[in-house]
Formats: sequence, C-alpha cells, structure tokens
Amino acid sequence: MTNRVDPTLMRDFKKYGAVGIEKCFNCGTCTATCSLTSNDSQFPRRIIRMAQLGLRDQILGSKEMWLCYNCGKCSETCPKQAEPANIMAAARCYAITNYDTLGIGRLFCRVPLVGGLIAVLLAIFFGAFMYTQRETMSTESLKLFNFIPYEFIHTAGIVVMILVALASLLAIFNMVVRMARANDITIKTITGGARMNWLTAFWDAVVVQPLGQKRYREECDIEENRRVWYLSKWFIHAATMWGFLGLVLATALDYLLEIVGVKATGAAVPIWYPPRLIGTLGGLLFTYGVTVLLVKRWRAVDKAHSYSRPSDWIFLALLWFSGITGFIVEIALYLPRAPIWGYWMFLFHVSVSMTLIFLLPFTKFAHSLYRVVALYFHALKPVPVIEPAKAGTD
Amino acid sequence: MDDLHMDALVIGGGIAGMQSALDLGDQGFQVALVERDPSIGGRMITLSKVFPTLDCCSCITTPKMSAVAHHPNIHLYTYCEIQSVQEHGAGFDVSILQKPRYVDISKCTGCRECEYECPITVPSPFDRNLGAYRAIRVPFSTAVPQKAVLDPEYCLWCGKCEQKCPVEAIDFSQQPETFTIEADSIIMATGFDLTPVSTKKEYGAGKLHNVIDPLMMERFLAPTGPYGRVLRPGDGKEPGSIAYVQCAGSRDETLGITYCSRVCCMYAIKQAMLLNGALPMADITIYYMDIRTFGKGYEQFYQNAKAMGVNFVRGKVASIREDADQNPILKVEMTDTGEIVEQTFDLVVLSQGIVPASHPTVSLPLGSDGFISVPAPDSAPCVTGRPGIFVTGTAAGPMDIVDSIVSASAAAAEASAYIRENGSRLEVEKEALYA
Amino acid sequence: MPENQQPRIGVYICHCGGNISGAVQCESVAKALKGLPNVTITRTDESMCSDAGQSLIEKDIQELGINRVVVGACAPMLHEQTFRGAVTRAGLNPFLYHHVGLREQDSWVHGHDKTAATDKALRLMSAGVAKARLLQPLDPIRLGAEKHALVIGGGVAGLRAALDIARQGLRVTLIEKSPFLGGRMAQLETVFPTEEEARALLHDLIQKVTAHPNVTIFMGAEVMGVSGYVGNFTIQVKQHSRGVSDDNAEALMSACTQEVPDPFNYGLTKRKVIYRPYEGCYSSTPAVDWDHYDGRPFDVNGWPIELKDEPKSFELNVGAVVVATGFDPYTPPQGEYGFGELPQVVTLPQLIRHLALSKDGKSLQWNGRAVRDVALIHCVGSRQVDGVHQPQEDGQVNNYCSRVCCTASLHMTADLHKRYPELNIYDLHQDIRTYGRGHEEYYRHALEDGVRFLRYNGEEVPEVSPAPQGDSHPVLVKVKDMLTYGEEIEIPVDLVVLAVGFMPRDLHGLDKMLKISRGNDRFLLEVHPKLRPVETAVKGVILAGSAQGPMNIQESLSAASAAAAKVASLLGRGKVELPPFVAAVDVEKCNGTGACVEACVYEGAIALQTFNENGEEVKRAVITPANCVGCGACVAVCPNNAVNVQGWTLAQYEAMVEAIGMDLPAMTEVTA
Amino acid sequence: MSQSQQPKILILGTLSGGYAGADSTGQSHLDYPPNTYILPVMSPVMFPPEFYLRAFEHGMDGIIVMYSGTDSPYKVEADGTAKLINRAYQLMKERGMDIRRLRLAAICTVCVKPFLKEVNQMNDLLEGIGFVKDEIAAHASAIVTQEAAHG
Repeated sequence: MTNRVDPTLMRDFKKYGAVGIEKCFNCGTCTATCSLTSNDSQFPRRIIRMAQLGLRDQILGSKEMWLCYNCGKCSETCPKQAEPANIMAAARCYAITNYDTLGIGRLFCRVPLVGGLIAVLLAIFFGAFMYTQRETMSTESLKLFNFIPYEFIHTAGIVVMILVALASLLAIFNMVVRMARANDITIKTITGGARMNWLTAFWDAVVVQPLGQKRYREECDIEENRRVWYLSKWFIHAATMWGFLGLVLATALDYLLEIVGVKATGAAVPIWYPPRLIGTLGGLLFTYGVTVLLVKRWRAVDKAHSYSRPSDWIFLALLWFSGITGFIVEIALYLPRAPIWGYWMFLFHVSVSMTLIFLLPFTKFAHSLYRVVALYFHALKPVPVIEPAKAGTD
Repeated sequence: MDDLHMDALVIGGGIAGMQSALDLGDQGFQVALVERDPSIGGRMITLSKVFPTLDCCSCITTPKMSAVAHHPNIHLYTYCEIQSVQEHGAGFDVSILQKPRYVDISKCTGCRECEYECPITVPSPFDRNLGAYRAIRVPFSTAVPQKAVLDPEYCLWCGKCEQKCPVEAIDFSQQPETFTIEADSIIMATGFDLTPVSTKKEYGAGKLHNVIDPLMMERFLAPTGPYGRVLRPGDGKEPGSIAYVQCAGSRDETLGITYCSRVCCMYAIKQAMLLNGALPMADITIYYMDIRTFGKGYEQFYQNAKAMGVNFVRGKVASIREDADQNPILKVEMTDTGEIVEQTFDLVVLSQGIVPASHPTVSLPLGSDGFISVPAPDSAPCVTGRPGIFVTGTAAGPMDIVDSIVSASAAAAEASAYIRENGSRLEVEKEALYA
Repeated sequence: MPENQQPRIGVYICHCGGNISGAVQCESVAKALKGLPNVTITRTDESMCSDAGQSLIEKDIQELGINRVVVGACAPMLHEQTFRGAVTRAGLNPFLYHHVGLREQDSWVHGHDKTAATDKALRLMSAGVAKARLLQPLDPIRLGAEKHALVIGGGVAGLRAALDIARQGLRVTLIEKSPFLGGRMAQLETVFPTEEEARALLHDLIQKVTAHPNVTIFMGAEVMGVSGYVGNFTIQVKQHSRGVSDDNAEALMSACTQEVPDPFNYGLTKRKVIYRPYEGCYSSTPAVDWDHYDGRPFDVNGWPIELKDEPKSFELNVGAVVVATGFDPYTPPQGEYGFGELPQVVTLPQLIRHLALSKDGKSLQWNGRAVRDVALIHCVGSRQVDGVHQPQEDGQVNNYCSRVCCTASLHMTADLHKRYPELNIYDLHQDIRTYGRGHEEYYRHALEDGVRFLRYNGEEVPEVSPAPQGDSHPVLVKVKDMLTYGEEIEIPVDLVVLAVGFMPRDLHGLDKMLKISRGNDRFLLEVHPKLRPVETAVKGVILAGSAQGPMNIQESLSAASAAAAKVASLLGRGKVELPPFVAAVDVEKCNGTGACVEACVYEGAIALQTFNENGEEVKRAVITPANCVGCGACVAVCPNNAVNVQGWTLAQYEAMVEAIGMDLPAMTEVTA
Repeated sequence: MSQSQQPKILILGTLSGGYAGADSTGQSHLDYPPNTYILPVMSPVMFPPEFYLRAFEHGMDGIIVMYSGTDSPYKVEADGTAKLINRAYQLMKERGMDIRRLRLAAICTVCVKPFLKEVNQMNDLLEGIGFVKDEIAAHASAIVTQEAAHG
C-alpha cells in the first residue's frame, strides 16, 4: 500500500490544539516512555507520524489514541518538548469530529465559541421547554415532580436518549468501518481466534479496563500513585467516572423501583436506601473528581493538563454543573423546609444533564464510547496466522 | 616572582592550547602556557585511541607535551589559576595564582619514591576516580612536568615522603603565590566538561551501578588504565553486552542542552570498535537518533564498524533502570520498525556531550549555549568579543581533536597577527624576530 | 666526538601502550637483542614517545655513552622526528638514530600469531641494529628560504590564507585561475549560522587582502610548472589576458552578442563571453571567456574589433605553496533522481542561484509554474554505496559524507519558508548532520517551519518519477520512510532539490607538479589528521580549505589560518633545513667512469670534475646537495659502489637483509 | 613455529609508496602472513641487480619491490627500476632461479588491497616452489650432474 502524503493535515491538527506536533523529530522517546503502549499498539509516535505525513485514514482507523489516558509522562520526557500527550488529545478531538458525520462535533472542537454557545442555548432550550410545563412549587416539602411533571421529564429524557443513541451508533459505525479497513479487521477477527474471544474481549473492554481502570491504575503513572492515592491521576479519573456511573445507576434504580412499585420517583427516602446511598456516594465522588480536574487544568499543574482546549472546558463545565446542581438538589430535598431555589436548581440540573447527555457523541464525552470500542478491538486476540505450506524442500 | 612579559598567554594545556603555544613558539614568539592541573595534556591524554585512525592517543599527545616542555620559547606554568585579566594598552596584565605543590619542582626528579612511601590512597581523577593513587604522586605516568604533587586535602602530614625524598624536594611550607604576566594577547583554550546527567532521572541520574560515562570507558580501554581491561564498575564482572546511549547529554530540551555535541557519535563508534577487539565475544549496540560521522574518513569508519558487527539501532533511549543483579535495562522504541524493546545489558555507556569547562576569571561574552561567543564565525572563527583575546578548541563549542588542532593553529595565526599589529614589543625586537 | 668511537648501540622497544606488546613479546625481543655485537643496552617502555621514555634515551646517551640508537615503535612517519629530537637533546647527532616500525607492520597485522609477530619483531630489530652499526653522523642541508609564499586559489580559503600570511610579515602572491576572486562563496546569498550576506563578508575579506602591501594578486593565472623544494620553489605561471580594459569594456560588452550558459548560475542563465559574474565582483573590470569566445570580431561603432588572448608567462620564487583550490559541487549523472531528464529536478547550488535571481513573489516559480510542494533529497553524491550508486569515472563511489549539505539544506529551507510560507517542503535524509555550533538550530527551525522529514535507508534510495497524466503534481517521489516503519510514502511535488555533495577537483596536473597525493576519497591528503592536519607529505606544500575535503566557510577559514601559521613557522626565519639524504661520493673508490652522471636526471645534481691527484689529472664525481633528491639512480650504476645516498647506503641494506635472514642464537629460545 | 621454517619475503617499499601502503594496511588492522620483512627505501632505483642475488643468498625466498612507479617523486624511478629488475631477471635465469621470486609492483600510500594481493600472491607462489636455497642447490647439483655427464 502506498501512502500519499497530505501536507494539510498537520496544520489541521494544530487547529485541534496539537501545539508541538511540528517539533517532533521522531526519536521515539514518547513511545518508549509510555507504559500503556505495546508492540501491537504503538503510540504516541505512530499517531504523531501519521499526522505529520497526513495519513488521515490511518489516524482515523487507529485504536491507539483511545488507549491513552493522558498521563502526560511522554510530554514530560520529550527531548523536543513536542507535547506528545497533547497531540494524542488533539488526535482524539480530531477523531470525534470526523466520526460524527452530523458536523456538530466539529463545532465543539474547531469553533469552540459556537460550541459553547450551542451548549448554553441547548440548556436554556431544555430549561425553557420544561419551564413551560411547570406546575406547582410546594413549600412544604420539595415536591420536584409536582413542579415539572415526572412523565414529561421521562419522555423528554427518552427522546434525548434515542437521539443520542442514534448519533452514537452512527459515529461508532463510522469508527468501526475505518478501524476495520485500516487494521484488516474482519468478522473472522471477532469470531475467530481463541474460543470466547469476543466475550473475553468484551469483558476486558467494558469491565476490566474502563470500570476497573486496570491499566491506568497499574501501569500508568506509577510514581504518581506512590504519592497520595486520592490525588493520583487514575483515581481522579476513576472518581469522576465511577461517580457519574453511580449517579446514572441511582437514577436508573430509582426509576426501576417505581416500575416495580416499591416507591415513587423523587420521594424522600432514608440515607441507607440503596439508590440514595449510591447517588450520594456517586455525587460526592463525581464532584470531587470533576473539581480536581478543573483545578488541575486551571492551574496547568503538569504537562498533561497544560494545554486545555475549549472542548475540554465545555465538557468539564457541563459535567461539573450537572454534578454540583444534582448534589444541591439532593441537599435541598432533605432540608427541613423546602427552599424555592431547590426548584430552580432542579430545573437547572435537568437542563444541564440533558445537554450533557445530548451532546455526548459530539463533545469530549464521546471518548467514553470510542474508548470502549477501541479497547474491545484491542482486547481481541489475533487470529493465529497459518503459514502457507512451502512447496518443496530446499 | 618577577613580573614577566610575554607575547602571548595561552590558558589551558590541553591539545588545543599546546598546539597554539607550539605554533606561536615556532614563529619565535614568547608564550606562557598556563594550566590549572599539575600536568599538561588535558582531556586528550586520558583517552585510549583516537578516531578515525585509531592511533594510540598518547602517541600523538605525549610528543606534543614533550615538544611544549622542551620548546625554548614556551614557558610552562602548571598548577596555576588565572585570577584576573586587566587590559593594559593593547595587551593585558594577567594575575596568576600558583597553587602550592608542596614539592620544589626545581629539585624533584620524578623518581616517585615519595609516592611509593605515601600511606594514603585517594581516588584518581585522571582515571575518572576508577583507580587510585597516593596523596603525593606524579599525576600520571606520562605527565609533563614529571614532578610530584601533594594533595593537601588527603595528606596526613605524616612526613614519610619528606624523609624518603632523595633530593629533599618536599616542602610543606609552600604557600599559594600570586604573580603577574604581561601579555600582548591571550588564547583561551579552556576546554570542556561532560554534560551532567544528574538531572536526567530517566537515565538513573548517575546512580545506577553499571552505567558509566564515556571518559570512564576511555580509561577502561586505555592501556594505562586502572584495570588494564574492561569491566563493570559495579561488580568487576567482564561485560558481555554493552550499550551506548547517544545524545545522553545533547539535543535534549529536558536537559536544557539543545545543541549537538559533535564528537559523541564518533567516540561511541570508536569505543565500540576497540571493545570489539578487547572483548571479541561482547555484543555492542549503539542507540542513536542520527549518526553524525561528518569528518574526513568518518563515514567510512562508521561503515567499518557496521561491517564489524556493531549493532546500530535508531531510537532514543527513553529510560534506564536496573534489575536485581544491577544489570541496566534500557527501554527504547526502535523507530525503524516501531518495536518497543526492553533490553538488558551488562554495561551501559551514556554518550554524554560537551559543556564549557568552568572558566578562569576572564570575563568574556558568552553565547546562548554557554561557550565563549565568537561574534563573526564566518569571517574570524577564533576572535572573541574582547580584542586581543582569542579562543580555540572546545572553549568555542563542541569540537573533535582534528578540528581543535586546526582551530588551535588558526588561533595562533590570529594571535601572532595581533601581536605584530598591536603588540608592545619594540619595533627593533620585531625586526630581530625575523632577522 | 662519541659517534666516531666504536658503536655503542642502545635498543629501545616500545609497548605502545599495549598496541605492540599485545602481539609482540617485547621483553623477549629485548633480551635476544642484548646478545648482538655492539648492543650496549636494551630497554622496553610502556610509551617510548612520552617525555619519560625520551628521557630514558637521553640519560643512556649521557650516562652509558650510547652513540647509536634504535627504537622499535609505531610507524617512522609518526615518531622518527620525535626521537631524533631526543637524541639531539642528549648531544648526539640526530642521524645516528634508526627507527623500526613494529606497530603498523607487525603487531597490528599479525596479532593472531604472537609467536610469529615476536619473531618478526626480532628480525626487524636486528636488521635495525645492523643498520645502526653503519650509521654515520650527518648534517642537514641548510638553505636560505624565500620569505614569500604562493597561494593557489582565490576563494575564501585562499584569500584568508593570503591575508594571514601577509599579516605575519611575509610576502604573498595569490593566483586565481578565473579572472575574478571569491570562488564558490560568491555564489551564495547568506551564510549560516549568522545569516550574514556572503558577498559582504567576502568583499570585506577581498578588500583587506587587496589593500595589504605584502600581497600580489594574479587573476586568470595558472601554475604551469613547479620545481625546487621547500624554501626555494620556482613556480612557472601563465596569466591569460583579461581581453578588455576599463576604457573599452562597456562598449565591447554591449557589442558582444555571443552568449554561453553561465557557469556562475550553474547554467540556469546565459551570459556574454565578455562578462562580470555578478555586480560588485572583484575585479570590476570584465573579462573575456577565452574558452568559449568564438574569435569573431565585435562590431563597435562600425569598427570590427577582434580580441586575442596573449598569455604572459613568468616565474615566481617562493618558499612555500598553499593549495587552496577548492571543490566542485557534485553533478549527478543523467537520470540520477531524474536529474537531466525531468525539468523539475535541480541541485541545491542551482536552487540557491535561482532564488538569488528570482524576484520575490507570492510563490516560488519553477519551469513556468508555481511550486507548491518541494522534495529535498540529501546525500546526493555523498555516502554512496558500492553496487547501489553509479561509480565515478575512476570506478569509485563517493563513500564520504560531504559534511556541509545537511546544514546548507536546512539553511535553504529556512529561506524558502521565509519567502514562501505556503510552500510544503519534504526533506528526505539518511541522518540529519547539523553538527556545528548553531547548526542544530536550523534543524529546529525547519521542524517548526513545518518541513516534513523522511528518513531513507542508504541502500534503498528514494525514487523520482514523472507523475501519471492527470495527477495534481508533475513529479512523484517515492521513499521507504524509516520514520514510518519502512512504509512506502508517496510525495507528489513540483520541484525536487538534490543536496549535492563535494567533489574533489580535477587539478589539471597541479597535484602531480607539486608531488602531493590524494587520499582514498580523492581529496588532497594531509600527512596526519592530528599531528600535521594541514601539511602535505611534501615539505613546504600546505593545504587550505575544501581542496582537502568537504568544509564549510568557517572551517575553511580556520584551515586557511592554520596553513598561514605553518607558512609563518616555516619561512619566518628566512631559512629552512633539508634532510641530508642526498648522494655522497667516496672519492677513494670513485674512478670517474661517469656512469652516475649518465644515470642522473636532475639538473646540476652530479657532475664529473677534474682533480689533480698525485700530479695526475683524474675525473671524480661531485654532488651538489641542494639539487640532489637522493633517488639513488647513481648508486645502482656505479661499478665501484663509490656513490651512496647518505643515511641509506647499499652496505646498510645488505647488512639489514643479512640480519633478517639470520637465525639469532637466542631466537629459538624466544620464539619457542 | 619459528619463522626460519617459513619462506621469507623481503619487501623494499618506498617511503612515498609501498612502505606507506604497508602502514596503511596496518592502520586498517588487516592481517597478512608474518613472513614479510619490509624495509623502507627512498627509491629502489638505487639497487644494482646484484643486490637482489645477494638477498636471495641471504635466505630471502621472494622479493617484492613496491615502488611508487609513475607517482614517484623521483623522475627516474619508474623506468630506471624496471630496467634494473630486468637485468636482475637475467642474472636469476643464469642461476636457474625462478624469476617469479622477484616482483615489481606499484603500490601507493593507501593501496591497502593491492598490497595484500601482492603479499598473498607471493606467499602462494612460495608455498608452491619452496625455499630459494633448495632451488640454488638443485641447480648446482644439476650442473654437477651435467658436467659429470659431459665429463
């Protein structure tokens, strides 16, 4: 296969925030420094090289960029200070933009002002829309679903979910097609190989790595971990993710309990009540994680957090607002007297959360999807290559 | 001491300084050669063999040292430090500190009786602290002058040497003395130091047992070296596999040194070739980014090394750690294939680069790289920012021996022209010079 | 005089820091030699050439009355002089010394067989001792030296050498083959790393040289013959006419219609046969290009004016010669990377000229179209590999690195980027060798300017081919890029620039006339890269600049100044000493056959003279040492062996051969 | 094994040619048989033909004259040496010696490969034809036999 150079890509990459990409002289320090890279998945240099030469298909078909957790060690040691970690982040941004065929992702990555505006407008739209459906604000106790009818939120939520799911599937499809093309992945890659290959890969891609943060925890920034665990990079990332998932789980459980008729959604329950317990813990973790991330980026504490692009801020802001408002609502819910601001906070929370979810395939949030897909392909054991029998003997 | 008048004062008795002094002396100028150490010879005399001819290094250096010592027009001041340099007309008043040797060099015959008698063993900087010598000693076997020197830091003042000395040369009462030389011109030949790697924690920050600097390897390979063979400093084992980490102190912004040190590729290849001879069974691998064998005969030298079986791998070594047996382990991406390897070696040499040596007190404008600034390299490559002061060798940036020697002769030409055009010598004397 | 007494021979064997002792059992050899007649003492030492080693010899001469010294060490080329010096210091005649090469011709080549190496060392040393027995004190021939040097070549190295020699108070004559000074440097625009204007620097230098009272310059002049020796060379020079004068130059130039490709612009443009290479050149008077002028008269105001080259020949007497003849850029053969076949392929020097001639526009224009993408290929004509590259006419490939091209190329890309920021530049290299002070900065700049670097393997060079019809670009460059894991990368470009290396120049016999040799790379050869880096094997002939090998401007300047320092040392005192190895006649044996005179081809070296011997008129051969070169042609033909080359006598050779053939009593013991 | 049991090769190398070429070979650390003894000469044009005969008598089994040929700094070296060697061949033939024992070769200062080729060729030859002393003895006895037959 001949690869034709495309000089425009590197300039493009700079627009995605790859500040140092042109400085790289391909010494390989970054790749050899990275503890996550391996001979089947080499990065960051491979990604940098593809971007330097403009090999778009190879970049968009690569799973490598999603295996990176942005620990920043490569940038710390780079002899040219080409910021490889930052280039990896830019590559992810570039991929998010390109997998999304709707063009919305492009706005968030390339035209951050518009992206930000979209997020704000969307939140206002959701808020205003729900506000039109408002009913009563009880001051006796915080009866949130008397304020905005539960059915309405539910329906709106489902509509948003379906739209998001459609857009996500489309983007994932794009990704898979490109990845399959670039890496010669066929159905046989999934079904062939070791028995239960697809299942073990799935287990690894969904549970062990993202949920367990295995490699991030064990292989990435080991020195960092030795310091204080609650400030280590993997834990902050894990706290954010676990917290978020905890909140989602709590919401889902709450809903589930209503369906099975145990309790009404939104009804005040004791602290030990599982959905509430999960929700409170999740909220705490989530708020902690996102806050630390924001502070790190704001203070540019290390190489990995030095080059924040607007899409990072939009994503973190959405996360933070949805988390913190949810938490405040939670507090309001258990105050002896229901404060009026609790209703407004609830409205705010629902709008921001919906915006966050709605924008999932288009913002940095999309990494949660692509990373799982990439991890899945990465975890597939290769189909053993059977050497064709040599004709005759020498 | 009386004030002295010289046509030129050369600071630094390494190969560049010696060559400048010889070229000026050969033209009939009176030259003072001031050296900080007790012997001239500089870095070069500590090397094993030199590229690309693989001549034994002392075969080239010692005759020059000898020629300097015997030259009627060259006045040697060893173990001296420059204190200050003041303009004086077109020339300079140079104040020099003679450090006490505690040995009267007019009496010492270099018989080494004191050295044999001395009970104190101290690490020898000549051998990069790999070997040891005595608190009183002739600095090394081919030292010029062949005179003993006592190291007061370690001396117990037991007086054994004094009793043993057959010519009563030991003089514990010596004090530092300052004297002044009036010189019409100055040549800076102050040389280099290795780039420090203590800040490079990825390479062990100088704490790994079997990771050494290239000058240590030179001492291992030198026939006059401390052990007479190549071994691991960690445990004395003979290494079966040796790796060279190129650009371990150059072209690296994390060290703050962005320039190329120019000599490391060639010395690594040279050492690899010599190791091939010394340890024929050893595997030698050189990890590099660009092989810079640019000089006359250098490219062929590189090709010969390849043909000889030295393994060249492109990729900058990312990190070095050691295993339980103190074997260094390198991690590197072999960029030709993208393969990431962790390779265990018995011995690793960090190809450290060149930084300016700590300067004597001659205030001169420096370049952004820390070396003495040469404002017009493409019209006057040896002229510094201060009239009458010239620079040569590695004081003006990384340079190999061949280039240093040529540059030394060039500096001599500049200095001699300056002396003729501006010097304070009487016209009569100038005429007499070439009569 | 100790030398007239019975020979007392001191024999010294050097370990050469293991270089010799690694293969030769030096102690055994010393022990065996001890038994030879006249050998007073034998010693071995770690390093005979060190001060301590030399002192050992001096001490033995003074204390043991040693009057012949034999040292077995490295090649005599390296240290014979060193030991002669030591012997002299001890008060002995320096020619009572004999040097045996035990390293290059024994230990280094027979290391696998230590016994044989030891035996050989013993035989060579005993031959040395045999010669030493017959050594006689000799005195060097002392000659007056012209305090005048010749510099050949008016490029930057030649100019600098001339200036520095002049500044040392010596007279200099500079001759330049072309009618203008400046050489290759004049063809450059700016220089790295300072980005100064090349011509401004050059003209500053020319100004200093031409203004110096000690300098004489001949342009359009070449060396036709060389005779003599250090201190007293006679150089035949031919100087071509300039053809025009300042008075008629403009009229003739406007009348001139004959045009030829302009070598100053590497054939990119044409110029008239009466020309100045560029505005502001030195000398400013135009000159006629005699090689191309068709001889037809010019029509000046209706008058036909015919120009004729009337070369002047003259002789120069100089004490030393500095060869600063420079280099030629490599010209790729037809088809190498499409050169000469595709109009889009140029060399780096050509592009430099092209840029100098181009007006600044929005884009770089080449071959009538705007250039968007450029590929730059390094190591064209350098680092060539046998079997991959087309050999030169002499069958060799240029396997050396040309040293300058990497930085020169990146200096060019910086300029291109500055002028045409939209240009995409691809740099195809093997290694980037920006070694010098400030050079790595160019690499950094190139990277930051967005130059894409691709690395090819020297054995699989890039391919340049015309693009298929309908492609967006006219040329495709294909390369297996080692930075992309050896994948084949295709680069569509509008222009391919070949970073050509340095070629040694055809000196039209000058090297032969000066009797200087060339190295494996065919550049002029120095004696030793460290001991005598700018001197040739011919005393008084010194190298400066890129005639010796690839060098940038800074390095050429250093080399030129170094050459000047050597000239100053050599000629400053107005006298030189020559080795005494010339023929000498033993009048006792000579009976005037005249065979020697017949055999000698050197003018005035040997002649028959009539003497009165016991009242009888006899003819005897007489030598004039300054004219004798010591070849020994007279020795072979003398029926009486009455003539010998001093220091290399037939008797000495016979004794040496005999010693080699002989088995010493101790030999079996030593080599058993 | 002592070299006295090996055929000996004498090499007369010019300082501007063969001798420097041998030094170059040494600098490249290229092995060749050790039974070679190189003597430096200014120019071999100084050796009368009889010199070679005497060298053979002293036990030199092969002689290579490594001169500088046309590259010599001495004008007569190229032609002059060739003439002298030709006369030496005559003398050798008269004595029943294999004239291949004496060779004239142009070797330059960096002629490493030609130097090795010459040395190895001569060695191969000597391995085949043996010691010169045997050859001389055989010739002498042949003459004796011949004379005896005639006598």
